[in-house]
Amino acid sequence: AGLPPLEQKDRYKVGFAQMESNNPWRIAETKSFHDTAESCGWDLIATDAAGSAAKQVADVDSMIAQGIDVLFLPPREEKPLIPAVKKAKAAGIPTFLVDRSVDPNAAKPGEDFVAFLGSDFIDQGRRVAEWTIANFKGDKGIIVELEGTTGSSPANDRKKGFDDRILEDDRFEIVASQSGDFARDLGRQVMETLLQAHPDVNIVYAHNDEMAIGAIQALELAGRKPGEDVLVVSIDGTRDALQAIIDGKMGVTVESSPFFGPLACETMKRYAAGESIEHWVQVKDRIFTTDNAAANIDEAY
Amino acid sequence: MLDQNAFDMRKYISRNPQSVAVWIALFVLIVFGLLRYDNFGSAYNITSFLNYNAMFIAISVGMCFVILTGGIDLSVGSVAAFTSVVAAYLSPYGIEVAMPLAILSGVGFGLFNAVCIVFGRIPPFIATLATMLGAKGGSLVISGAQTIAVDWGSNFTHLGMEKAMGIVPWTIVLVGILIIGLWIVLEMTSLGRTILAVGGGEDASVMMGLKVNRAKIFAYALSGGCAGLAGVFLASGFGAGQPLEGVGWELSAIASVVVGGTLLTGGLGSIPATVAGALLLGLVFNILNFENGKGWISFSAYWQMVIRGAFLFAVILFQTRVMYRRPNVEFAK
Amino acid sequence: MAPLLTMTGIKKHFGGVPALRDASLEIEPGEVHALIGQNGAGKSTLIKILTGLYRRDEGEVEFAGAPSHLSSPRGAQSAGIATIYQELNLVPLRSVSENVVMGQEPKSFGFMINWPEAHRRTREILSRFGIEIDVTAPLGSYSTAIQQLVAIARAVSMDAKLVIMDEPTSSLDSSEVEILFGVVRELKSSGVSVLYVSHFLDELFQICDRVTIMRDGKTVGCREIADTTKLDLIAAMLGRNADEIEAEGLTELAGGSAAFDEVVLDVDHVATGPRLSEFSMSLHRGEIVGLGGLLGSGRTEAARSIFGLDPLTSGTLRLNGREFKPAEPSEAIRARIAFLTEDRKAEGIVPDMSVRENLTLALLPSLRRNGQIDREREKELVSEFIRKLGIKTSHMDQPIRELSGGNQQKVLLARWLATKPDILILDEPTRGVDVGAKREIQAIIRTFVDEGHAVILISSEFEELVEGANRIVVMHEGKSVSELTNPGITENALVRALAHHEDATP
Amino acid sequence: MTTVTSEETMRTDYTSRLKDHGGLIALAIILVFNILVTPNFLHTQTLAVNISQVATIAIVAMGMTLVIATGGIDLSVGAVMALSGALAPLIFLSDFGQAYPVLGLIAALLFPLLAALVCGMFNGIIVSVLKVQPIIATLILFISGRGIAQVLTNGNLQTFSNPEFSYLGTGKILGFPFQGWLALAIACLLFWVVNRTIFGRYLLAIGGNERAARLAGGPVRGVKIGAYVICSVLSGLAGLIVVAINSASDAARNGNLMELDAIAAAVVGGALLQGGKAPIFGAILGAVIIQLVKYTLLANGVEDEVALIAKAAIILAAVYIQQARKE
Ligand SMILES: Nc1ncnc2c1ncn2[C@@H]1O[C@H](COP(=O)(O)OP(=O)(O)OP(=O)(O)O)[C@@H](O)[C@H]1O
Ligand SMILES: Nc1ncnc2c1ncn2[C@@H]1O[C@H](COP(=O)(O)OP(=O)(O)OP(=O)(O)O)[C@@H](O)[C@H]1O
Ligand SMILES: [Mg+2]
Ligand SMILES: [Mg+2]
Repeated sequence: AGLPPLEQKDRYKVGFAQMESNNPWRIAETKSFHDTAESCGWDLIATDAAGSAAKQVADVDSMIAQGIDVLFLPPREEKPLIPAVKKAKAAGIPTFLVDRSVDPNAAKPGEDFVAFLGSDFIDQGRRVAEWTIANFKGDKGIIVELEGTTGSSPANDRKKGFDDRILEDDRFEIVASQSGDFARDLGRQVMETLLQAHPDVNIVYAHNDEMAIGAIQALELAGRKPGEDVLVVSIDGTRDALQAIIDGKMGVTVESSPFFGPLACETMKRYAAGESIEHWVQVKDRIFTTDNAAANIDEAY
Repeated sequence: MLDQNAFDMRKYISRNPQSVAVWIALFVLIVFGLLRYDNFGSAYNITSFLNYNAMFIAISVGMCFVILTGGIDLSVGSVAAFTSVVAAYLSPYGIEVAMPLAILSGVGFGLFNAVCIVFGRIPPFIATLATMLGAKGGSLVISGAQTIAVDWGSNFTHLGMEKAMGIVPWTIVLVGILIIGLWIVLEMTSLGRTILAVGGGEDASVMMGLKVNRAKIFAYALSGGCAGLAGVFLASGFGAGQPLEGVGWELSAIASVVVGGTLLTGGLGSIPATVAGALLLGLVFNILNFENGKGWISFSAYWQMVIRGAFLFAVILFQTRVMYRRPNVEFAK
Repeated sequence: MAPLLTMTGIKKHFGGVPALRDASLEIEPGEVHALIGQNGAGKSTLIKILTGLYRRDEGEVEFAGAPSHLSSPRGAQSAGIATIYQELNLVPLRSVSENVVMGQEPKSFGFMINWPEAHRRTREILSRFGIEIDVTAPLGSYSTAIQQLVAIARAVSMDAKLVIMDEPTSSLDSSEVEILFGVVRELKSSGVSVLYVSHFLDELFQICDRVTIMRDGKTVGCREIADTTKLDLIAAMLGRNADEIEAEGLTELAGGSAAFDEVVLDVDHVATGPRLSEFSMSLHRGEIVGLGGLLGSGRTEAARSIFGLDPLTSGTLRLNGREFKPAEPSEAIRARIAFLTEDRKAEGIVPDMSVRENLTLALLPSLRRNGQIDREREKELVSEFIRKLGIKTSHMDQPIRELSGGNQQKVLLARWLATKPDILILDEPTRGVDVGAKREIQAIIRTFVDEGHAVILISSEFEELVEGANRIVVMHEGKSVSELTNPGITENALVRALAHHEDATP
Repeated sequence: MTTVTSEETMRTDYTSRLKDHGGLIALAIILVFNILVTPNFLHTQTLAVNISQVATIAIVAMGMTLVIATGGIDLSVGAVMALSGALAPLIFLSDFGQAYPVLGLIAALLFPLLAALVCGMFNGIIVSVLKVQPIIATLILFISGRGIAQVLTNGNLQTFSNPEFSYLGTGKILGFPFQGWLALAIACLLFWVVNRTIFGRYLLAIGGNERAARLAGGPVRGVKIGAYVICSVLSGLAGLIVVAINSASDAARNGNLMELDAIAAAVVGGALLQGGKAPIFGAILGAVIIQLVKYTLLANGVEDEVALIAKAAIILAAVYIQQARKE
């Protein structure tokens, strides 16, 4: 069966089923949808699943019951959100997945949902690795990796992308890889501990900027000089991270933009107009270094 | 209320003022929803609401038994996550294999709790807290920290996604059977009465020569089994074993039980009222989602937390103040 | 005939402290056997060993002709031993029926409890005790006396070979005691043995065949009741010579009939709810006023109303002429009122705290020095009271739960005496206290009033009331209905006063 | 359980003494293990790191110990941390705070603690006046307290640079973290309160037998409210410390899951959940054990999921030893 069509009208009842709001990135993303609502003619119903994939499905259910026209869904997990996608389709609601996707073996773009708008977490990790390989000056890179929430897909993917690429180069060794739960405070605590156990570390790779900032604090508290004797690299592109890059404490952060509102609006309008949408509307993630951090800090979140 | 010759409403109310409160609150909330929102009473909303909340009802009634013995089970959420992974792995063998074995794995955690509590004399709060951590670690280990896809080809997902005779979701049917079964166990069997007696006074129950240990072991095993069933629903209804699910489920189950009028110290409580408590707390989420759809005020996630807390507060106030106090019973510590 | 039960050479230590040194006990089939001894002699401990609640360190137990190694009350029950423990051991939250039938519920289909049958059976058993109550109501909604009777009913209904009663009458009044005796005789005539522990020696002469006496964890004798006297028993319990004791004389403490003129407390038509609807009395300096009544007559509620535990719904209290409206016990305590509760376990002791901490609990505000507790003075006070009241404790920092019931009671009495109250309300002050200690407590009370204070005494023991009180206010169904004054206070008069009102209301 | 289990008080002196120090023995084992296995464990910096990390758990656990002593429990500690942590930067980053830095700093320390105090009052009143069971009573703020913090900050992370304020989390005295000294001072104070003052005596009496305490004139409500207030204020303080170390306040994460760590620490330290015991230094010991376990597993590269299982096992073992001692 084909995708449910979307008629062209002035106002749409739009559902946005956010998965959680416990980090700046998610908050920025939700805000971006709210900000877009007015200009795009949306009556936005935004729910929050508080980190539970099951509740996210229930939220989608309640939006289906309310008769939304379009669904934007950042699926908390690859597989558990498939029922939500299928139910929306069964109810004749076109769905756009945002920032994460679902298992392509079970639900297919262009068939079960219209398209996936977002970037590629594995690629983000890989790009950090490539930048590090190119820019690391020493002979031996001793890496501590701060993972995101154990078991979450960005953590798994960013680890895979980075580890696979960096270990191709035998200058590098990952001596410790522990979860900092995507949080600044935990990132700091974990870094403090790992620094004691591995004093010779000279590269820190964090799965997000928050943990990277925490790691920088830990390094400074321990009397190290982040940016000079330890290279800190990470993903997201937050304001604090760009500031750290400007201050010379951090090497690179690969952008992972949360501002999906405008892209969502544009893609939906194209779909309503009958255009066929590419299965993966890829977001062009920039890469922030000393070269461009100062220029971009004002628009960072 | 089954333990009376004839059902006497006045007596029931005066002895169970707290359970009455939950029914009233539930009724009020439903009427509010029906009047205020379109489609709130639609078949789609009702069935999907019940289908989702079947998991919480299952763990709440299991929790109710544990609380009735005067204990507590903090491990239910993690155990449900664990069993969802087990069920997902077993899904290719079909529901008839995956469900019993997954539930059994939940019972295993329950038994572990029981052993720590009954024989190791570890306070329930701590024993089940440890199991909560252990089960979470365990589910991450066996799943390799990934969600585990179920086999869509077998009949496993029918349980969570299809309806009996096309009307009632299978989960509801199962949970209904569970509720009735446990209600009978609690009200009509000596095991159930022993559980109540143990919660009402453990020393006294020992001195009365009751099978205290058996009652406690049963309660924890049951709670584990109910969490196991919730895990099966989770895997079957969402198509995946989810090691990260279940966070905070124990607290919502405890809240359901208490809102249903069960004493946390044990010895007094009811299964139907617990179910009402679970529905009541679930309904708050559903209503908040509908309220968002009104567009009148779009609650941010934070406001939702504040409102949920305030609502719990209101229900508790209602329970303690508006309805009369406790039945006239001197509480032994 | 072979004895039903023989216990020999039983030893038991609690954390190094011996509770039983060498106890033995022998019970014949179909006899009513008394077990007596001072507080802390080890009676309850011996019983708990018999029923498997405690494990013995040494000794032999033989029951019904076979060596017995019971390890749980459950095992004891199925072996044919039914027990009423000293501390109430029922579940107040659950219904009366459940408390009676639990463990042997009538079933239908083999697994479903047949509730109608259970209720019927419970009513039937209770009717033997003259109790007609709603058996579906929670047990805790009934008075201690009814709860005690329910516990007895449960034990009696168990088809046991041996029924153990550890101080069953401590919360019963005389009419209920009579009912109980009837039941004990019935048991006996059907061949059931009864082990009967009591501090009321008079009772033993009414129903027991033989008596075993314990002292300091040892069995010191076993006599035929017919061949002994009360004095003998007391002497044996105390380990002293009978003549000596007689010489000292257990002097009667009959209150004088002096004129009391200074009113310290005036209670005027006070009500706190359905259980206390109209209560009036006055209390004078130097006077002991007894509250007489049957169970549930509202005596405890009357005391609670004065102590600020239940808010008054109407009426007034006047203390030394001034209106007094305590909202909390702490206010009553500040006004120099003290209240010794009848429920030692639930409202009296803090079990895990030491004797010292329990004793000074009501006194803390006056022990404050430099923002903290004056520990020196605390210790002094405590040792003083331990000495004065003869409290048997290994040291003042022993947890109070390890003391025997009677000694716990003394600690609680000391708690209140230490606050130097003007008015002391005593609710069943000698419940569970041995004869010696009882006399001591009564003497303490007497000294206390002689010092110019006043006492309100609630007791279900008519003897105690009649001997102790200068005046008795008779209560009935939450109302104070009449008053007996000296010289008109006799047991007969009291019984008549109670019976009068009992008949007057259907 | 007293009557049924006191049986077991009967033990040889040797084993009972061993169990009296169960917590210390557990600590010793962990220390020896670390000295043998963990790289660079014997290093003052390691000590400093651990002290700085344990301080917040210890501070909250001490407050929790008081609440547990009354027979209660406080699930809202994490939420209160978030709330007070969110308020501080709001205050010193406000116009007022910028205009009068000193006043702003003082206000930024006082107001959050005041807010925490109000939370404690709220918990205490619901528990003691409305007689709601503590888990549920404190569940209210557990759910909504963090929500309030996020509403106040609009969910945003607040970052700042304020060295004076950050002293709370990064300052050092004699080479050791300021918050460690703070925790020690609080411990001494609370130890005195519990063991020497009337409040402390009533606290234990209420946990031991509330009705008896009331009949003996104990100000039951006041003391219970006091315990919850102290617990909340200490949580508020811990929230400020976390914010101070990070130079950032994250209402979503500050104090997340703290209630579990604090309860576990209190119980491992010898608190009885049914009330009546308030081992203050036990709480610190419990916090130290939990911290060291965390440190050991992290430093030795144990995976997160396995670490959870190990943590569970160690909590069980420590409490088992403690528990056996009780009876
Ligand atoms: N659980 C216990 N732990 C420690 N000591 C105990 C315990 N139970 C009893 N004892 C001690 O054992 C001794 C005997 O106590 P027991 O209760 O058997 O006395 P009793 O004869 O029943 O006295 P009473 O007439 O006051 O009830 C007492 O000294 C008491 O302190
Ligand atoms: N008819 C009744 N129904 C329910 N509860 C009762 C009844 N009578 C008494 N009680 C309860 O029993 C307790 C003791 O009763 P009360 O104080 O009225 O009698 P009392 O004369 O002091 O009796 P006691 O001799 O047992 O102390 C009270 O706390 C009350 O709640
Ligand atoms: Mg005794
Ligand atoms: Mg009374």
